[in-house]
Amino acid sequence: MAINWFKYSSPASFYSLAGKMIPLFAAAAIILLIMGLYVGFFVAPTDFQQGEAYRIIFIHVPAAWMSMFLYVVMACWAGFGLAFNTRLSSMMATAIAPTGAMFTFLALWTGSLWGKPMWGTWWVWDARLTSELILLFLYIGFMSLQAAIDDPRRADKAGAIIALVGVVNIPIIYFSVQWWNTLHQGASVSVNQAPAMASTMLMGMLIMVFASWMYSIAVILKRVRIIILERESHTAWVAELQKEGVV
Amino acid sequence: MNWSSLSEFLSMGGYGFYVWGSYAMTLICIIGEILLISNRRRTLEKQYGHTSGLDKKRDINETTS
Amino acid sequence: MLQGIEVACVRGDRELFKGVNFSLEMGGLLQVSGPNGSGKTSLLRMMCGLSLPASGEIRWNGVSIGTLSEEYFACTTYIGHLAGVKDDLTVTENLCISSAMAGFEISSDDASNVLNTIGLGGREHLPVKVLSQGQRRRVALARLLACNTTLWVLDEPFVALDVAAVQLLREILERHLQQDGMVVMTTHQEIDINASLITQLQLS
Amino acid sequence: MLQGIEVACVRGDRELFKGVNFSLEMGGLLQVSGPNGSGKTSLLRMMCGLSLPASGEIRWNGVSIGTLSEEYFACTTYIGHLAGVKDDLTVTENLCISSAMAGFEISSDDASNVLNTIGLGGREHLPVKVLSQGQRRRVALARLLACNTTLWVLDEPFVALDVAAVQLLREILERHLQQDGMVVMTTHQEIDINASLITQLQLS
Amino acid sequence: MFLWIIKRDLLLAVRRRSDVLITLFFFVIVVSLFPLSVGPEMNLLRTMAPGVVWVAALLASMLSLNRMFSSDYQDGTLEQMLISPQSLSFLVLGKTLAHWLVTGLPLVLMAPVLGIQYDLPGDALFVLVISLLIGTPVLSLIGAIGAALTLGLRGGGVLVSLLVLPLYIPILIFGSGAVEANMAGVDFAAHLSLIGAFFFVSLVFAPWVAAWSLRVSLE
Amino acid sequence: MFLWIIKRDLLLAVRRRSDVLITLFFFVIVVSLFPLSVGPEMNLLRTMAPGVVWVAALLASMLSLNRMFSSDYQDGTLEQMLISPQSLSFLVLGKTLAHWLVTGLPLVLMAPVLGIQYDLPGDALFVLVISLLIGTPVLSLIGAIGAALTLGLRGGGVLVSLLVLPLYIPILIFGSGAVEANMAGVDFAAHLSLIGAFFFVSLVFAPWVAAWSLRVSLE
Ligand code: HEM
Ligand SMILES: Nc1ncnc2c1ncn2[C@@H]1O[C@H](COP(=O)(O)OP(=O)(O)OP(=O)(O)O)[C@@H](O)[C@H]1O
Ligand SMILES: Nc1ncnc2c1ncn2[C@@H]1O[C@H](COP(=O)(O)OP(=O)(O)OP(=O)(O)O)[C@@H](O)[C@H]1O
Ligand SMILES: [Mg+2]
Ligand SMILES: [Mg+2]
Repeated sequence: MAINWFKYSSPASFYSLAGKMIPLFAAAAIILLIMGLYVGFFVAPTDFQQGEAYRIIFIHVPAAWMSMFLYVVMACWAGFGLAFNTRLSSMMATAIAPTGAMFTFLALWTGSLWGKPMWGTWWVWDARLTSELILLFLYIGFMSLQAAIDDPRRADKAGAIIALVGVVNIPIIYFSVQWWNTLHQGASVSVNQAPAMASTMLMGMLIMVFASWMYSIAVILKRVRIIILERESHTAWVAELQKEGVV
Repeated sequence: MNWSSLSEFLSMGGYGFYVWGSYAMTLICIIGEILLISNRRRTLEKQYGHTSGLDKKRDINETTS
Repeated sequence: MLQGIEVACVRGDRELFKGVNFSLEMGGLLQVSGPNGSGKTSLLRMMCGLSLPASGEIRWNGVSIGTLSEEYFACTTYIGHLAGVKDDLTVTENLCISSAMAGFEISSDDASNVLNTIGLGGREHLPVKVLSQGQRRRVALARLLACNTTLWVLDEPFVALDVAAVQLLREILERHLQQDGMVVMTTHQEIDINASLITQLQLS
Repeated sequence: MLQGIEVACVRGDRELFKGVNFSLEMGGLLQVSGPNGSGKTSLLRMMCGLSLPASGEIRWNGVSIGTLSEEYFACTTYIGHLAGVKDDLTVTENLCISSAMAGFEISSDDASNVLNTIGLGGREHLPVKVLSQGQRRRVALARLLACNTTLWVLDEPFVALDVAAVQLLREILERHLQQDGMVVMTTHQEIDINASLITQLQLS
Repeated sequence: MFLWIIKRDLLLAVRRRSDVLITLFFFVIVVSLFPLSVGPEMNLLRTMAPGVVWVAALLASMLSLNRMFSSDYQDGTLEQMLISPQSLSFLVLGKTLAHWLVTGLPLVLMAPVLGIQYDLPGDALFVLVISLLIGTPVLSLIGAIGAALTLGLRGGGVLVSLLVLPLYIPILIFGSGAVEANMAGVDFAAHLSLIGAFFFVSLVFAPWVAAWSLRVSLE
Repeated sequence: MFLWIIKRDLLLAVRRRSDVLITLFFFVIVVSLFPLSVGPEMNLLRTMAPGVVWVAALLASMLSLNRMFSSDYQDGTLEQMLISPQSLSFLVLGKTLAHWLVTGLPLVLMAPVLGIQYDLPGDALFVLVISLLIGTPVLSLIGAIGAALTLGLRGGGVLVSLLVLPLYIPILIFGSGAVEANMAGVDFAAHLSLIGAFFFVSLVFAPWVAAWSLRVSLE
């Protein structure tokens, strides 16, 4: 088994590689963030319909997109780990979940703060909103399951199963909720009918999306390094690191 | 430049609470996440300090067994 | 033939053992011994395919048991620390169902014979939950007599048994070994089993 | 002084024993023996007030234990088939909390001394669920050393222990008896305990 | 083997009749709690009815999930099943079927009575029963995965809810949707056939995934 | 002893953080299920809100009941408690308090967020929180009796519901009644003080009855 793991990726070499990459991504995240915020607040014009409230878009949309991307990425890593028994992939999945959950939470939070002035209510049971909420539950389910299991090998596999089942379920949930919703009167304003965006708005938004990517990668790498250390503490290379005082 | 004064910037055309509420929560989450991670790292390092002795003992056991 | 090749076991961040080799022929008894926590139970669970070795391999007639799975399970009986009996079913029901699940459907006559042999006669129709500790163990052990498997993997089978039952179980094991069966066993009690081929495996 | 007067036990529709009399002085050991299912566990549970005799009475210094209750509990330790340890707590936490609940708050130094004595040194901070069968029993037995009670009621205390631990427990029991403690015990293994005052109680 | 498992699980259920009754009463009580806490307006209640009955069915079936494997796990029987020479997926299918017979079917039979409490019209009752009849087996099948994954974890009873509830949502929506569509005079066949589709898909995949999860959990 | 019990139970909860979170998320999920199954109309939802939140709180607290004693029972710790030289009622009170801190309090803190999902106005939210704050300890106290009585019975998890639900009903009615009264512009203080009365009565009697039930269950 051990040979199999190492054939694909060895945590030891990944550990130092990740260590070198983190500053790069972090720097990119900070630069993009500053650029994005500058474009968002000082370049992009006031929206004629929504006034200044629309500036929430610069975090809302990146957060919403990241929440969904990260889930898919997480499920892929988890599935990969399950199929090929590569420890590192499973650790990646474990490391992604908290960040994904955070973005999901942010999408919900910023969405409701946006909804109050726009729709007059914090929350409606719209298809997109509902499936985002369920996504949060899926993340939390994944994390609690892994937290409840002490044996890392079992945690990896069990988490992978639930992540994969969840990823199959997301489109089902999305369409079922949409359908369910159309049977009744729709939400008073639909998210689909976003106002045609000024190009500077779009640019600000895209920059913020990239910033979120960079941030996520940096944070996830940092977390995965910790997880590697926690799990590999009995191996020779970690002991080596320890002696050198790197840890 | 959209803003003529700081207070105008802060009020966000009357939507200050919502806009800054969103950005503040984002900031809190990001800082919180980073703090949690570095905290986890620190506890791990502390643990290594403690267990390094134990690990050596175990290694000896393994070689003798 | 059951063979272990450089088997290692890691539990948590502790390596219990590594480089364990053993081989067990027909009619052979493998006694795994070692102090508490040395990894006997862990090794036995690997031998019956309930968990995977951290490294190394366990082979049955030359093939890794992971690949064999069902074929291998068909000729193994494992009795561990947990009795594997249902509290709410009666003694007979427990025996019939557990042997059926192991692939051996037995008639109720056979069942009552086996139960008589193992000293549970007269208690066939009691639910297991009212039995004493030793009687529960006997219900689990009755499966050895009811199922005609080759390899028996027994984790401390003598625990909670009284003197007569220990004696009885010893005879059962000896008979099984004479009939070319194989037994893997741990025990902390000193019990002499007469067999032509006894291998000791000491975990430290 | 612990005294049983014409104690009888009925389980279901079966009378396990009746007319059992015993008496146990300071420094005395009462060994309850008998085959599986003869009612040893049932008798021990009566002795510590967990269940009531069908007839007869158990007395502590002349007073029925039903009337004494808390006063009696304060000087008894019972360790039964169930270990009485929490899987999720660490070894040290288990020991500290279970002794605190028995009325003896111990410092963590004391706790680690006791755990070292009983052979769990180095495992103080593991959760009990990852321990082996024998190690779990040791966690339960550690309570004997941590609590300063007079009467120990032990149901098969030697089960699952390895040879060294059996020896250790024997010494612990002997020391307790020398210091005027009292022990009630069942076991199917033959273990010689040196004590000045041994009473055998045979249930059939 | 398949039959043996079903027979055994039913035997256990009969030995412990209260288990069956209890799931049923849980269902009844949850449904009956709502009028108490929402108030007695019949129109409001009628609108709520399909939703409430479906949520109650879902909760009732969910709460009995952790009994599906956990007692077998605790006394070591599950270990024996894993190393039995039979296909584990079949075994899981057998256990799931037994679970449904014991917990799902009684709910289906009880639903009309509860629907009447909420003043549902006759054909809505019929649709309710049909939707439950196809829907509850899906709940058991999906639930088997959750139950297998959370085996032996402390607090597993509630953890399993967390895992399976998001997966239950489509069924809930289409199940109660079918009844509401019927009450609104819209066609409800589409909803039912979607549940049917879920049923077949989960019948094929769920036992297999659950068997796999069991192996993972007992590793 | 009292403090030791609380300390121990909280320690166990911390060791198993997921337990606390899970009860909380169960609450959240149940509340969020209703809109899914009843439909997204805000007016309907607003009327249902107090009832739904209260029913969910009740279910969440009820489902964590069987964890109150059962793990202590299974591993023999409870036996040890029974023969410990301390007052059993106090011990039960300690365990109940720990249970509430772990399962009740988080629900109270979470309720406003869920109320917002149902578009409840601000002062109704406030009344909701107050009613839960007085009501959930009563649920834990009464629940202790049920948990003690059903100890060690198979299917106890659901049996306990059956026993305690009837006792929970008055609290449910007054709890959600308070919020509804507030939303209807009526005085709600009477409802709250009734729950307060329940609280004091159960604080005095429940630990004692539960202790007694424990003795009976372990006989
Ligand atoms: C809690 C409430 C909300 C949630 C959970 C939410 C969720 C989401 C999600 C998941 C997306 C990504 C969808 C996709 O790209 O397919 C999204 C995008 C978006 N949301 Fe929201 N949203 C909420 C409230 C709002 C509000 C109130 C507005 C504005 C009135 C809004 C405006 C947008 C816009 C403009 C996009 C980008 C649309 C696109 O890419 O096509 N959202 N939201
Ligand atoms: N997560 C973990 N961290 C550290 N040690 C662990 C962990 N999990 C298990 N162990 C150790 O693994 C060992 C398990 O051993 P096992 O149950 O196989 O012992 P055994 O030889 O059967 O002992 P016994 O004779 O007591 O039954 C124990 O020493 C236990 O302390
Ligand atoms: N309801 C019942 N009907 C018939 N017999 C019962 C019932 N309940 C218990 N018994 C019998 O009571 C006895 C219980 O004995 P107990 O557990 O005290 O035995 P023990 O001496 O401790 O045995 P062991 O050495 O196996 O632990 C068993 O023989 C059991 O069959
Ligand atoms: Mg063992
Ligand atoms: Mg006994």
